[in-house]
Amino acid sequence: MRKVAIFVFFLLFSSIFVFPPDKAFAQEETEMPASPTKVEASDTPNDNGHSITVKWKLSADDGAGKNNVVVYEVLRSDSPEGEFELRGMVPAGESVFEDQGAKDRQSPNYLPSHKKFYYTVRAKGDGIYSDSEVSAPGYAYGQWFHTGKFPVFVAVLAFSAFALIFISLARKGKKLYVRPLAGIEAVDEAIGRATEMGKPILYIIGLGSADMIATIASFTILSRVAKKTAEYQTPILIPCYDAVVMAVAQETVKAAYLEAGRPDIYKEENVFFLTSMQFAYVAGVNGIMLRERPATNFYLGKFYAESLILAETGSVAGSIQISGTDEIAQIPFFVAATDYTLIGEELYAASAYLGREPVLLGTLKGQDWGKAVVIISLILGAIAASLHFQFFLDLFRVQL
Amino acid sequence: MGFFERLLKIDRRIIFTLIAIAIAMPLFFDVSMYVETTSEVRGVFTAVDTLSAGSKVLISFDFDPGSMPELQPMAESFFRHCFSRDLKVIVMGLWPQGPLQANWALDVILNEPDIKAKNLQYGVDYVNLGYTAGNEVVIQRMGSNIHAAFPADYYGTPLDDIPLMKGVRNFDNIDFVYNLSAGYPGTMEWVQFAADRFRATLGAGNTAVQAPLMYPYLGKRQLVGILGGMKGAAEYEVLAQRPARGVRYMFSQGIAHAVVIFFVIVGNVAYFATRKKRKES
Amino acid sequence: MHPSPDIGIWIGALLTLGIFSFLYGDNPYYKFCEALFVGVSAGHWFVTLFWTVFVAKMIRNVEIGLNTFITQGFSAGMADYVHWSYIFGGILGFLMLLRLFPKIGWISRWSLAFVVGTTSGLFFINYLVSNGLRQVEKSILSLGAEFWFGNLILVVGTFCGLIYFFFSKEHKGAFGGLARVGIWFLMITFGATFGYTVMSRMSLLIGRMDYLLGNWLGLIG
Amino acid sequence: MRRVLPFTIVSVTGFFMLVQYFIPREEFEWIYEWTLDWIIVIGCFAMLLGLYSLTYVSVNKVRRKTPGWGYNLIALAGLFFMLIVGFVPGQESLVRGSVFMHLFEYVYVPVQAAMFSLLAFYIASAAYRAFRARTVLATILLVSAVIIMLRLVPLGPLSGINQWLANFILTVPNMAAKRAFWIGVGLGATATALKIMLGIERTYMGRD
Repeated sequence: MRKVAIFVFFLLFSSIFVFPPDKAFAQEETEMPASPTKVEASDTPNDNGHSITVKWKLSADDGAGKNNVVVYEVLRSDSPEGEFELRGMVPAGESVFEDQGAKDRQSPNYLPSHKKFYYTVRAKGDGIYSDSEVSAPGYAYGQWFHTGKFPVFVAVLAFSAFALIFISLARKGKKLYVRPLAGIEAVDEAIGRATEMGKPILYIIGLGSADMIATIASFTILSRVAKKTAEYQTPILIPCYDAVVMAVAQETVKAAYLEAGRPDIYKEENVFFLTSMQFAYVAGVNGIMLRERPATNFYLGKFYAESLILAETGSVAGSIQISGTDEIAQIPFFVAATDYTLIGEELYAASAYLGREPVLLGTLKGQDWGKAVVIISLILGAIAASLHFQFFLDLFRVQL
Repeated sequence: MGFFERLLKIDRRIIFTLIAIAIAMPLFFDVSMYVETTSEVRGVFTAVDTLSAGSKVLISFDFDPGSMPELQPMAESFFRHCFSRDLKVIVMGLWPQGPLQANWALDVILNEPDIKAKNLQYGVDYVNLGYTAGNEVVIQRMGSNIHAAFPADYYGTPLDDIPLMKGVRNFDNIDFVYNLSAGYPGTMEWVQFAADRFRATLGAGNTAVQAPLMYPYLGKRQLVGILGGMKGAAEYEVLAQRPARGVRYMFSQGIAHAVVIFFVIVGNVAYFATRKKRKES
Repeated sequence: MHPSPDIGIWIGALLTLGIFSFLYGDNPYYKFCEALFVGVSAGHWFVTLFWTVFVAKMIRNVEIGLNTFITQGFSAGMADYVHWSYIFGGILGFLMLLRLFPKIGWISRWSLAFVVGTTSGLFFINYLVSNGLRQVEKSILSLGAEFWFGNLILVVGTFCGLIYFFFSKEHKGAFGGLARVGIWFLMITFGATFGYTVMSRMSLLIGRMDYLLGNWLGLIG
Repeated sequence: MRRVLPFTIVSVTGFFMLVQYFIPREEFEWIYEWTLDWIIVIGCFAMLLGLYSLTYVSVNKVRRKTPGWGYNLIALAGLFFMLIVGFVPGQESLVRGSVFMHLFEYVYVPVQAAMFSLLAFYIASAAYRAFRARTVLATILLVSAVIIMLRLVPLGPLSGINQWLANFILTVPNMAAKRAFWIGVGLGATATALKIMLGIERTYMGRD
């Protein structure tokens, strides 16, 4: 009984707000648009717990009847009788509004999660409006799993499963076939040429940082090349663009010389930091090429606009050049000006092919199976799309 | 040695001099070449042309001085177009030198007679938010709250004291986003976060090298249009009926490209003519 | 011919000519400009990174965290971990510097591990989603639609391209044929990129010529 | 301690960043933003490392008077002048009009632009010397490049056909091959990232 009394009192009380005296009586009963109904406030799914979604049934006068609803205003308050604050507007015809709050405690728009909020929706014409009842309390909370990202979850599991299966197969000694790569077969021959001519080898790891995938693939190939130069006692020059890459290169080469049983002829100053400016670096490398005249140049890793100058100057100096990058904008110059080019994924495969380690071969096979799945879904997708099977297409739809 | 052998053995410096002349000579002639406009450039132009006065436009300078000859004419013609249509311009940069280059472009446009007459106020008609490190994370944070991503503008004044930024909380309050990009972070990140995730209307201007990479993003609510290299800049100027540096450079580009194609043909003819001899030796 | 009065433009022009002299051959004028550029650029990068990242990100956040400690006492300070936690970034960064001292250089591996670990986790998702899933989503095209011819070539091109990048099967017979078609498609793309790049490089040179002939010597425009 | 801890850090941070993608909760979002900011801060210290190595190499060369030491001196002078002008006036050095910015505008910008425009000369010489129709593949690359380049050359009636052809190349075969390339690179990069997280790929850490 007490609840009803409060409710009635509230209705009277809020009506004063809703119908300010001077306007209330002048406005006829008929002009006022019908108020929206069934207002519900619930947590916005798949979010960090600072946003509440408000839904309601359109006012009877929206698109029909008096049809004088222009906009819906959503108001929020901490308690049913409390003071309502405008949170946002939505044009007529729409019945959903997301009350987005900030997660930062200091920000003025902070919306704490797990706190109960009450909403009312105001159907508004020009100057006249009517409010819905106050909704049941709703509160925001963070979800533990983003359902929109399910396709990615499946892809991650499938991809990791492929890789792990093939790695364990490789570890059990199963013979895994990888097709020969033209660029890689030329590595030994190119190093041999440098030894005959008694000239150094120039190895450029590219402009990428130590954690970039192309740079890491380049490290693996460098370790194999350095082992070869240790055996043939040919000097190897590695001017570096990034301090961390320099440090890692020094250790890779030192370890390779150790493995080849020639730690004595390893010279730390051959792996040096030149500059971290793209074009100062390329000018410096050009100077080295023209002065030292290396017999073989390796450009393996992340390259940008300077790739053409390196390849062009290298060909002027008459060296054999083996290049490889995953930067698609630079591959045309490497294809045009160098002798062998590892295109995109071939650079990653080269580390597996060269290393011949079972584990690297295993991941490469896992990748190939991933590609096989992509190829199959490409064909099925084309068929499904032509016959309009929407279900199949949604499998790949990812909500960010 | 036959004519073709000598042709193959041409000293590189002769080629360099030829190219230098091919580029420099056309700059002396004031020829306004016919530049055919493509649909991808019209996409960006109409997106800006249909905005009502006072709507807010965000332009992000994500390139360094090395790409200025291609992207600075785009920036200048974009500013001229926005100010002539009384749009509010918000400038930012995901590359450190971006905001500085924006100021150079603003100096050029704000001193043009018809724009100068409007005596636009900093902080009311245009604002420069400066650079923040963080690449695509900055765009992500702007999606929820621009004031968190850019606490202060290029000159250090807090965003809350800037009138223009008052009503701007995230991409819902921005009518058009334009990104001038020369690499990473650039248009790909703006498509992934601003367009895909926060539904912003996005147009882009790219260097000629990057432009073909962005074609797959045209349409499908990702990119309304794209300007590629100097040709894109010239097309935008022609659409705005204000030919400027873009068009003047296009004549020089035309000659330079003709010379390069000529080199390709001559190089191959000489190569094939001498192939038989090389096989014998 | 009215050369520009601005000393800055003169310096820029003389340095530009110095770099262009490299085309003639490696010479002292070029080496001077290269050396000056190496020093100035390294200095510029370090100062810019210092102010825009080190101070703006770490020092400012730690400062805010500290004064919550001072003004609102210990418990409020701890609650404001959002800000003072940036000190960990600084500590990891400092550890990176220990690489300079051979004896305790191995500690720097912790910060390298942090960087490489975080980026590899990010790369795993970013590449799988934007390069893998998103591209597959866009490659599924209907062959019944009105521009079916374009779609057919698109699907065939992507299909053969993927076959080329297949490593577990020798490129022989029918499989080799498909791979050959794939590399043809790739060569068309590389040709298009080469063509586009010529345009962008020429624009750079035009920009420099405009600077030398226009801004510096005032001969044109 | 030397080898086990770094690789555990790599696996832990790697798997955390992988898992946080699927968990929208607030705590994970905070940690995601912190880790990215910390990496940028670490980048600054790595830059300091590079600067130290550059100074160390240059000072040695100047002291030992190796040939060309004069240029190293100029590089050092340029570096320290920029550091002094960059730090002394505090943060204002980054705002336009300061000596630091003048050096940027009149030394850094022109030289970098000049360096980039060297590429135009090199591309012309590559077009003449390296751009041969030796094989079928090289011919396809050459023909496709020339069609795209012809878009800029005013050919009168011919340019209409060339424009259509170039647009076709750009929107169909170019996109098809790029998708194959991106999917290939995408899977390759994901595999390498997995190898790093599982501790299979260790070369970047080097061996002690």
